[in-house]
This record gives sequence, structure tokens and C-alpha cells, in this order.
Amino acid sequence: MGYFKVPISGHNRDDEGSKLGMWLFLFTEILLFGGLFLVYAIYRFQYFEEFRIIAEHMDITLGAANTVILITSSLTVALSITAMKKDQDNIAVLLLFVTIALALGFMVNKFFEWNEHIHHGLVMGADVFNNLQHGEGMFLFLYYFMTGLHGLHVVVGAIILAVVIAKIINGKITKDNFSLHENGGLYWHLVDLIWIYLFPLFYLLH
Amino acid sequence: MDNHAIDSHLNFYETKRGLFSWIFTLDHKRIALLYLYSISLFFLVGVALGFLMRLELFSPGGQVMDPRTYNQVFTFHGVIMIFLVIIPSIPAVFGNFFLPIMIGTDDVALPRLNLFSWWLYIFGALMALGTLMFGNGPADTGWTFYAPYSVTSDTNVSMLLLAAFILGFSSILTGLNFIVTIHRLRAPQMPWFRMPLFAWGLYATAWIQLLATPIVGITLLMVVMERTFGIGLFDPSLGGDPILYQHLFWIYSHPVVYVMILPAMGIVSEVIPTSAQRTIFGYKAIALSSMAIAFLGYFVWGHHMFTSGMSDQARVVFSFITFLVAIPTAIKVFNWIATLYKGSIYITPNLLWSTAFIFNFLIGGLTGLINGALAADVHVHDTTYIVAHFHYTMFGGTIFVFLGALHYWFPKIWGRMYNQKLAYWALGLTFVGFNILYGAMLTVGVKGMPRRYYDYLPQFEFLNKVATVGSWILIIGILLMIYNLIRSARKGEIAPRNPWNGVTLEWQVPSPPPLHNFDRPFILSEKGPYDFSLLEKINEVEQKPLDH
Amino acid sequence: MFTNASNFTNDVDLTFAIIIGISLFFLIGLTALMIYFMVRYHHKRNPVAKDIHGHVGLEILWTVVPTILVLVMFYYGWSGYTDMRKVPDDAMKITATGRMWSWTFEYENGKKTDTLVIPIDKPVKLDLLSEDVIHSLYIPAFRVKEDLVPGDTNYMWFIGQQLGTYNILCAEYCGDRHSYMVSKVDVIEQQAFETWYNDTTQATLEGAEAGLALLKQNACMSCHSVDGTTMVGPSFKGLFGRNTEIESNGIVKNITADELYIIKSIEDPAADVVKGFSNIMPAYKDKMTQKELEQMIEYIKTLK
Amino acid sequence: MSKHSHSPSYKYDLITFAALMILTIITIWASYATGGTSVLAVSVAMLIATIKATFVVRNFMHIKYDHIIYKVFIGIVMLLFLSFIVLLGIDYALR
Ligand code: HEA
Ligand code: HEA
Ligand code: HEC
Ligand code: CUA
Ligand SMILES: [Cu+2]
Repeated sequence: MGYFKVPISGHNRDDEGSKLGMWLFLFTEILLFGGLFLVYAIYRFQYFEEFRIIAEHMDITLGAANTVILITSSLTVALSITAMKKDQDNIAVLLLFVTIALALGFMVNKFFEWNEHIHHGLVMGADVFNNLQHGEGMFLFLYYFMTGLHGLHVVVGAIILAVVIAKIINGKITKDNFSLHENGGLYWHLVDLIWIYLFPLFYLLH
Repeated sequence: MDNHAIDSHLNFYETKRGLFSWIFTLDHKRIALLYLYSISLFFLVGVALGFLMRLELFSPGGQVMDPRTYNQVFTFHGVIMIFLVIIPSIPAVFGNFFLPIMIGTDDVALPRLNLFSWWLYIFGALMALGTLMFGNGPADTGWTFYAPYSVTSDTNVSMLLLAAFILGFSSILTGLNFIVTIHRLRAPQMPWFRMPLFAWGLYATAWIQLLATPIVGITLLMVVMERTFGIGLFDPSLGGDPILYQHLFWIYSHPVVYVMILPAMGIVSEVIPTSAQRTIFGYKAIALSSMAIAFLGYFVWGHHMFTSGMSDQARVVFSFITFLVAIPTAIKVFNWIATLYKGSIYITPNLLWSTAFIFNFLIGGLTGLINGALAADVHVHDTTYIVAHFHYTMFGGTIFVFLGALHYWFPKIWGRMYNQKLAYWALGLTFVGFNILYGAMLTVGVKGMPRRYYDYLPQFEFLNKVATVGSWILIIGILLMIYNLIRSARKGEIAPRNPWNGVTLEWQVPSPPPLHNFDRPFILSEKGPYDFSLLEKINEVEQKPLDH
Repeated sequence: MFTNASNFTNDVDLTFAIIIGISLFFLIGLTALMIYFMVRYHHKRNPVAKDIHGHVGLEILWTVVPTILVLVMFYYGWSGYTDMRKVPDDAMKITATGRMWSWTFEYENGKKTDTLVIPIDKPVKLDLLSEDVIHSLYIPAFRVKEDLVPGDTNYMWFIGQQLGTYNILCAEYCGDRHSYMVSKVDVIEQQAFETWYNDTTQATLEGAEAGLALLKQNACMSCHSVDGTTMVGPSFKGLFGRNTEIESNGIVKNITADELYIIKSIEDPAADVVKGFSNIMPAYKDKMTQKELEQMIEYIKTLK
Repeated sequence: MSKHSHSPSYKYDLITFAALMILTIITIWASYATGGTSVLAVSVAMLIATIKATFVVRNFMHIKYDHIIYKVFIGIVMLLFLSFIVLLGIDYALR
């Protein structure tokens, strides 16, 4: 038994708390995609042949290029956090700009890829699509849904990183206070993490 | 403390005034009240719909509406009650208000996120209500949204699904906030096993909210996409598998029943020691059984699908795990009752709501065992027996505790006492009406009346009439209670700090609490949160107020 | 409870009885104990509470006992259920089809009915099919229920052990007239069943009479009335020659219902949707012969 | 800010990156080597993806240096997801 003062407050800065919150949010995101992965898993085995046939249309080169882009961007984010810890603000900002550029490259790549599919009528509503086997349509739909949702995360991640850049430049993020930078980085790695699974599931397994 | 001392003679209502000071507040207590008022509003809508359904079922044949309307009514009733009322109810109201106080801090860990989840809640709620105005009428699919009916129905299902998706995220963020709060902001002298049991209940709940909700979120989104793009993810005419939808839906929706009940069990574990003036029996068993329920609850979802055409082996596995969940629940019940043993019991409406809960929940839980048994569930599945089972657990369980908690913490929240005599009457009527209503539905279900029936066979008429009459008694009880509480909040006697002689931290702060909760150092015991030998010391402080 | 209507009633009711027995014991026992404690240890009678933090032995006891009890419950539920999934080889096969909102039962000799007729004491296997959404075939008296999932084949089996007529209900919500998706099962003597089974006179009906039979058989009557009441769809009464406002490809127009219109409405109902109704009627294209269509129209014409 | 027991180094990040790139090449190669369609191919691809994911989580996301509780949480989430797959498998494989 004893008397003591009110310790920490919900309104104080608590970096460890923010990081915990970020991780918990990442778990939510993982399970959000998890639902889609479950659907994919079930239909992959139910429509093994159809999935194989339609996956032929996927461009491995583009997929691999995007994989390399995302892994590189993960690296640049990780490096920029290392730079921040070493108090090298300018390098950190530069590396974040590179990351955003890579994100942009990813989206452009994706745009061309989708454009190509749409051109071939491999999209909901087009005649070619309507004449596909059920399993094939399912594959394409999951492809659009999962990579689309992933693309949305790329965009959100890039926006977060842009905010981080602004705050570094304004001096709001510093060597001793870079929790937002770190959490933005965590989010970005999640985007990479999900792609690590999407790549083999949609491009490689045909 | 020191920096807060300045305004701590004002309570949290008085620090700021005006609408904006409420809807943009970061104070966990105000956010809790925002939730309370909005939830009560939707709750009244849900109740009215329930009342209408009972009127319709008073006699066979159409009474007050046509079949389509009836289907929309039970869907809306279910969606409101589940997503707008019961899931947020205890965590968002009492969790928000009392968790920070009970673990000795001044707010939740992420106050902004807290406000944001309330706004998400309101946005989702407005969207759900919007289905009344936009599109081809509100959804008529049942709250379970089973494919392929939900894919082909021409009502405004998509908007309701999106609303549920948004409400899901509100719930996730509340859970996330609580986990961080409990990990980071516990008072230094409060290790895990000295936390109040309500905090344990919320902690277990929060993990379910966090890890189960996203799955249903994405599933509902898939149905929306399916409706928009005409893709056969779950529609068999396009190659989909409707049973897969059921799996994904129940992966969330079974665990979510523990989101509803675990915080309620936490509150009961607070009320009983306070009323018995002794420590809780088996603290660790109760705390850990919450975690066990939360964990096991993830693996039983298939018991909603025993007749769906799932593989026979899966049915057996799910039935088996279902029975395992009952064990930690049983442990809790036994410990509560043992806590009354050799206590020095003060009978209050608080305690009676809790014991009424135990009685109702026993019926709800024990009927759940029949559902879990394969052979018996084949008969009662999708009958009003199931409807009675879940009203016994959700209404007789969670909502009863919610109402009990309103009474228990009433003095703390509003700083006034309620009229005890009226409270007994209201409780009595509610309890009797409730058991007539759902007791009758339980029986008529065993006789074979399916649920979601607009019309029924003549042999079911008598029991349905009984049920409807029960609903009238019930509603009188509830109205009486609402009247009593509203009147007392304005005109009741001024409440002291510690009207029920509790020892957890919320009884060591003024009623209502100041903005930063504490106006003086609080007392914690090494013997756990329910050490009533401290009572004198705690109440002594009240007599001689500290000087600021 | 404890009738003998089917071969499953005993097992199911036994499971019920066992769980309810155990449940009542706990419900009554715990409630009584709770009330006793509240009276015995009321603060007036017991002013000083005694702190008891717990008791390991008790915790173990009330973990182990419920565990054993739930295992017993699980066992009975499981064993009663296993029989429901083991169809004897000599079971008579019937295909049960559900659609919004009616049942069709098709026997091996091609005979189709909307009520199920089965011989007593003979195992019957129902193959369960659905044409649109999920339904569930439920015979409360027999304690059997299984979903009809579109695109999937489910089954159930049972033996009717008592002569009589029992209700068949739809237990999975399936839309507006879910609660009217009811039918009957007739359990009759083997002899009577054989006479009934081999009787195919239905096919000999002619003209309007055949039309009425067809409307019943194809479940039209679950949405359309013949007496002027509006159900899910417009009533057939006075339909022929009626001036109707329809929406066709988004254009609203007035037409007079003639033969061609009615045939089109049946074969492709989505094309012309009657104003004030939803587009939910299933298409019957290729499911009816020209002759059948004519017979139905002939009957509709008689409804002035 | 979390306390890191190691001093930040660019080299560490670069090594991780190299490992990820090599694994990417391996997984593409493996998909051709296994024919890209069998159950074996799926398993190999998922195995390699999981190794890559471990690298990202451990090195880039600094789980290696974080409090043990994070590892426990990640373990629980993975366990949960795996059990979903197993339970669904019991239905689908045996239906
Ligand atoms: C608060 C909500 C809540 C809670 C807590 C529960 C608790 C339980 N539920 Fe319930 N349930 C619902 C809400 C809830 N349920 C809802 C909403 C539905 C229907 C959804 C829909 O279809 O619309 C449903 C449906 C439902 C079904 C599906 C029925 C069907 O559709 O066919 C099943 C089947 O197993 C089931 C089982 C259980 C079990 C075993 C428990 C257990 O956790 C209960 C454990 C409690 C006890 C056992 C009592 C206390 C113990 C003792 C007194 C000791 C003695 C005990 C022993 C000897 C074991 N529930
Ligand atoms: C928390 C959940 C909850 C609650 C409280 C209720 C309350 C009621 N329910 Fe509920 N019901 C559901 C959840 C709930 N229901 C669900 C999920 C379904 C399934 C839907 C579906 O099939 O899809 C359902 C279905 C359902 C049916 C079956 C429809 C069918 O299958 O055909 C019926 C039939 O009578 C019914 C009746 C009622 C009635 C009469 C009430 C009430 O009106 C009784 C009156 C209750 C009160 C008056 C009291 C509580 C008071 C408070 C909580 C206080 C509020 C706080 C303040 C004022 C501060 N409900
Ligand atoms: C699921 C319910 C349902 C079933 C079963 C059904 N109908 Fe309909 N029917 C409707 C609805 C709703 C409409 C009005 C909307 C439309 O025109 O599509 C309609 C419209 C019609 C019309 C046009 C009526 C008018 O007033 O212009 C005809 C004719 C018709 N149905 C005949 C039939 C026949 C014959 C059958 C059986 C072989 C049948 N229907 C089965 C629901 C149904
Ligand atoms: Cu068919 Cu309900
Ligand atoms: Cu459940």
C-alpha cells in the first residue's frame, strides 16, 4: 500500500505507446488482407486449372520489376531512419524523396499493367471477361481487388512519408523525436510485406 | 498532479461549455457520454422496431405490415442492436469513462484517435440510417447478410454493408486505444495482476475487436464489390461458394459475441465485491478466463453452420471446441457466486441487476450448450429458440449489465443519486417482462417455429401472444427506468464520492470527476484491487478535503 | 418431445433431455445458492465480511466437473448426429428442390409433386438442390434440417415411423415469402404409397385445368394469386387484356396484356417489369413447352 | 523513443536488402523449376515469401531489437491466421 503521484498521462508524448499503436494497426491491416488471402486460398484449390490458365496473362517481368521497386523503397525508408538516428537530416529527407519516387514508379508500372489488361478486355463488364470460365473471372477479380487495395496502401503510405518529409524540414522531427518517422516507416514496410505475398500468388504461380 | 491542481475543483462538465466543447473534446469522459447519448438514441429506434415485430407476431396472418417490411424491420433491428448498440455499448461508454480512472491515469493513450472513432461511429450510423432514404428501401437480408440473397436483393444492401464496414473500424480503433492504454498507462504500482477485473475484460475484448473485425470488414466489402461488378465471389450461379461467405462472416461474428459479453462480465466482477464488501474470489481465475474465452472464441465459428453443408468432420470439430468455451465461462460464474459467501452484503439495485444478469446469462449460456450439441442443434437451428438464446445472452446478459452499470456508476457520472424505490420497480418489471417474452420464444422454438417468420402456423399462436404481452411489460419497465434516471440526473440528491463504499480508484475521485480525474494522490493496495481494509482510509479523505 | 415420428426423434430428444437436465441442475442450484448467500450474509446478519482470496482446490473442482459434463454433452450430440449422416444403401432417393418460395419433390420414376409422400418404415434419402438462394428443409416432427445450397449438393435421410401428415418448413431466410414456403410430408402405408407412386393420371389433364395444375407445379402460385390479392407479383385475376404500366429497359410504357406479352413475361420477366413490383421473378425460358404456356394462358383467361 | 541496444548502421540495412533481392531471384527461378503450378510450387513460393517477410519484419521493422512482447503478438497473429486456414481446410478438404 502506498501513496504516489499520477504517473503518465494520455496527453504526454509516449513514443513506445505510439509504436505499439502502430503495430496493432498493422495487425488489423494484415487481417484485412488476410480475409482476401483466405478467399484466394479456397478458390485457388477449387479452380486450380482456371487459375493456372488465366495467370498466363500476368506479366512476370512487370511484377518482378515492381517487386524490386518495393524492396528498394523499403531499403530507402530503412536507411532514412538509420540516417535520422545518426542525426543526418538531409540524407534522411533525400532518401524519403527517393522512396516516394519509387512509390510513384510502382504506381505508374501498375497503371500500365492494368491498362494492358483492360485493353485486352480482361476487366469486369467487358465481353472477353464475361466469356471467361468462372474460376478465371474469380482470379482476375481477386487480382484487381487485392492489388488495388494494396495500391491504395501505397498511395496512403506515400502521403504519410510526404508528411514526414515536411516535418523533418520544419524541424518537428529530430534525432530525439522521430516517432512519426519510425511509424511511417513501419507502415511502408507493411506495404512491402503484403506485396511479398501478392507477387508469387498472382504472377509466379501459373 | 501539480500542474493539474489549478482547475481540479471544477468537474469535467464545468471546465468548458458549448456544443463544440463536446463534439471536439479529447476528454475520455466526454467522449464516453457522447457515445452514451448516441447509443441510447439508436437503442430506442431498435427497441421500437422490436416492439413492432412483436405486434406483427401477435396473431397469425398480417397484422401491421407486409412481409417485405417485416424483413426490413428485423434486419434493421438486428443491425442497429448489434453494430450500433451492443458492440460499442460497454467498451465505448463505460470503458472510455472508467478505464483511465481505474488504472490511475488522466486519459486514454490516444485521445485524438478516441474522438476519431466516435466520429466514425456517427458517420457509420448516419449511413445506416441513410438506407431508409436512399435506394430501394433498407436491406432485407437479416443482419447476417447471407449470400447469395444479399447479392441479389434489390434493396439498398450495399450502403448498409459499407456502414457496417465503417462501424467496424470505429470498433477496431477503440480496441486499439484500450490495448495501448492498458500497456502504457497503468499506474506504476499497478502490475497486471492488480488491475481491476473490468480492465481485464476490456483488454480481452480489445484483442477480439482488433483481430476479428477486419475479416468481416473485408468480407462485407467483397459483397459490395460483388453487387457492384456482378462478380461471383459468393454467388454460385457465377461459380462462387456461398458457404465460404458464411465462414468469413462467422470468423468475426462468433468472436464478436465475446466482445459483447466480456466487458459485461468485467463489470459484474466489480459490482459484486463492492456489494459484498469483500475481495473477489479467485481473482486470477476470473482474469485469465477472460483471456481464455477470447482466445478459444476464435475457433468455434462453425457452430453457426451445422446444417449448412460443411463437411461432417468440420461440424464435429467445431462442436467440440464450442463446448470448451463453456468451461472458462463456468469458472467465472462459480467465482462470482463464491464472492458472495461470507460477505457483508448490501442489497442495492446495482447488485440486483448483476444477479438478474447471472440468472439470465445462465439461461442464455446453458441454451448455448444445446446449440453446440450437433444432434440438438439440427433441430433448433434457425428457430426462435436461437432468437431466445441470443436475446438471453445479449439482452439479458450485456444490456442488463449495461443498465446495472448505469445504476452503479450513476452517482459518479452525474454526481447525483437515483431514486432507489423506482429503480427496484423498473428492474422488477424489466426482469419479469424479459423472461416472459423470451421464455415463450424459447418454448415455441423447440416446438419448431423457424425464425424470421412474418407469419406462422396456428399452433404457435398462444406462445407468440404470451411473448408479445411480455414485451409490453418489459418496455414499461425500461421506460420507468429511463424516467427515473433522467429525472435523478437533474434533481437527485447530491452524491458523495463513494456512495457504495467501493475501493477501486473511481471511488477515490470526486463525483463527477475533474477534468484530469484525480484531485489527490490515490491509494492502492498490494493485496489487489479489492482490498476493503482500505475503505476507512479512502472514506476518511472524503471528510477532510485536501487543500489545493 | 419423445414422439416416435422418425428414427431420429429419440436420439435428438435424449440429447436435449440430458443437457436440459444438467442445465436445470445448475440453473436452479446456482440461483438458489445466490439467493441464500444474499439473505444469509446480508450486512445486517453478517456485519463483518471475511476476505477469502480463493481456493485452489475449488477452482480445480469447478474446472474439472464442467469439463467432464461438456464432454458428455458433446458425446451425445455427436453420436446422435453421426446416424443422420449415414444413409442406408436401400434408401429411396427423392430429389427435393427449393426455390423462392416453393418445394418440388421428384421421385425416381420422374413423378413430381409439391408435397412429399413417403412410405412408412422405409428409409428415404433427399438430395437437396436450390435454384436461387439458400433454403433449409426442416421437418420439426422428424427433428431433421439441412440447407439447400445453390451450386452445392446436400442431403438428408430419415425413416417416417408414424402414419400422418407433418409440416415441412423453410428454415433459412430466403426473402419476402420465406414464412409461406411451407409444405407437408405424408407418411402412408407401403401399399397406398405404391398405388400413389404408380399413378400418373396428372398428365392427362387438358386445357385450362392443366394450366392450373402447371401454375401450381411451377410455384407460380407462391407469388401470384388468382383471387385479386397482390402478393409478391401482380394477381392473375383479370390479367388477360389488362392495361399495365411496365418498365422496359428503363422506359416506362403502357401495354395491354396479350398472349405474346404473357409469354414474354414468363420466359424473360426481367425484360418488362410491371410498375410497382421488383424484378425478382425467375426466368422460365426453356423450362416450359409451348403447349404448357398455352395451357397456362388458357387458365389465366378464365380469371375474369 | 525506443531504446536500441545497437548502433544504427547503413551496412545492416544494405545486407538485408541484398538478402531480399537474392530471395526474389530464387523465388522466380523456383517458380520455373517447379513448373509453377503444382502444390509443390505453391508451397515453395509461400515458404520463400515467408522467409522474405521474416527478414523485413526482423531487420527493417526492427523487431529484433524491440521488446519481446512484439514477438509474442506477431506469433499470436500468425497462429490465428494459420488456424483459420486449418479449420477452413478441415471443411474444404473433406467436403
Ligand atoms: C452476448 C452474446 C452471446 C454469448 C455470450 C453467447 C454464448 C454462447 N453461444 Fe451463442 N449466439 C449469439 C450470442 C451469444 N452467444 C448470437 C447473437 C447468436 C445467433 C446469431 C444469428 O444467427 O443471428 C448465437 C448463436 C449460437 C449458436 C448457433 C445456433 C444456430 O444458429 O444453430 C451456437 C451453437 O453452438 C451458440 C452457442 C453458444 C455457446 C456454447 C455459448 C457459451 O459461451 C455459453 C457459455 C455459458 C455457460 C455454459 C453458462 C455458465 C456456466 C455454468 C453455469 C456452469 C455449468 C456449465 C457447464 C456444466 C458447462 N450460440
Ligand atoms: C442487443 C441486442 C438486442 C436487443 C436489446 C433486442 C431487443 C428486442 N428484440 Fe431483438 N434481435 C436482435 C438483437 C436485439 N434485440 C438481433 C441481433 C436479432 C436478429 C435479427 C436477424 O434475424 O437478422 C433480433 C431479432 C428479434 C426478433 C426475431 C425476428 C424474427 O426472427 O422473426 C424479435 C421478435 O420478436 C425481436 C424482438 C425484440 C424485442 C421485442 C426487443 C426489445 O424491443 C425489447 C425492449 C427492450 C428494451 C426496452 C430495453 C433495453 C434498454 C436499454 C438498453 C437502455 C438504453 C439506455 C438508456 C435509455 C440510457 N428481436
Ligand atoms: C419469385 C416470385 C415469382 C414467381 C415464382 C413467379 N412470378 Fe410472375 N411475377 C413476379 C413479379 C414480382 C412480377 C412483376 C414484375 C415483373 O414483371 O417482372 C411478375 C410478373 C408476372 C407476369 C406479368 C404480370 C402483369 O401484370 O403484367 C406474368 C404473366 C407472370 N409473372 C407469370 C408467372 C408465371 C406463369 C409463373 C410460374 C411459371 C410466375 N410468374 C412465377 C414474381 C414471380
Ligand atoms: Cu426458403 Cu426460407
Ligand atoms: Cu457463435
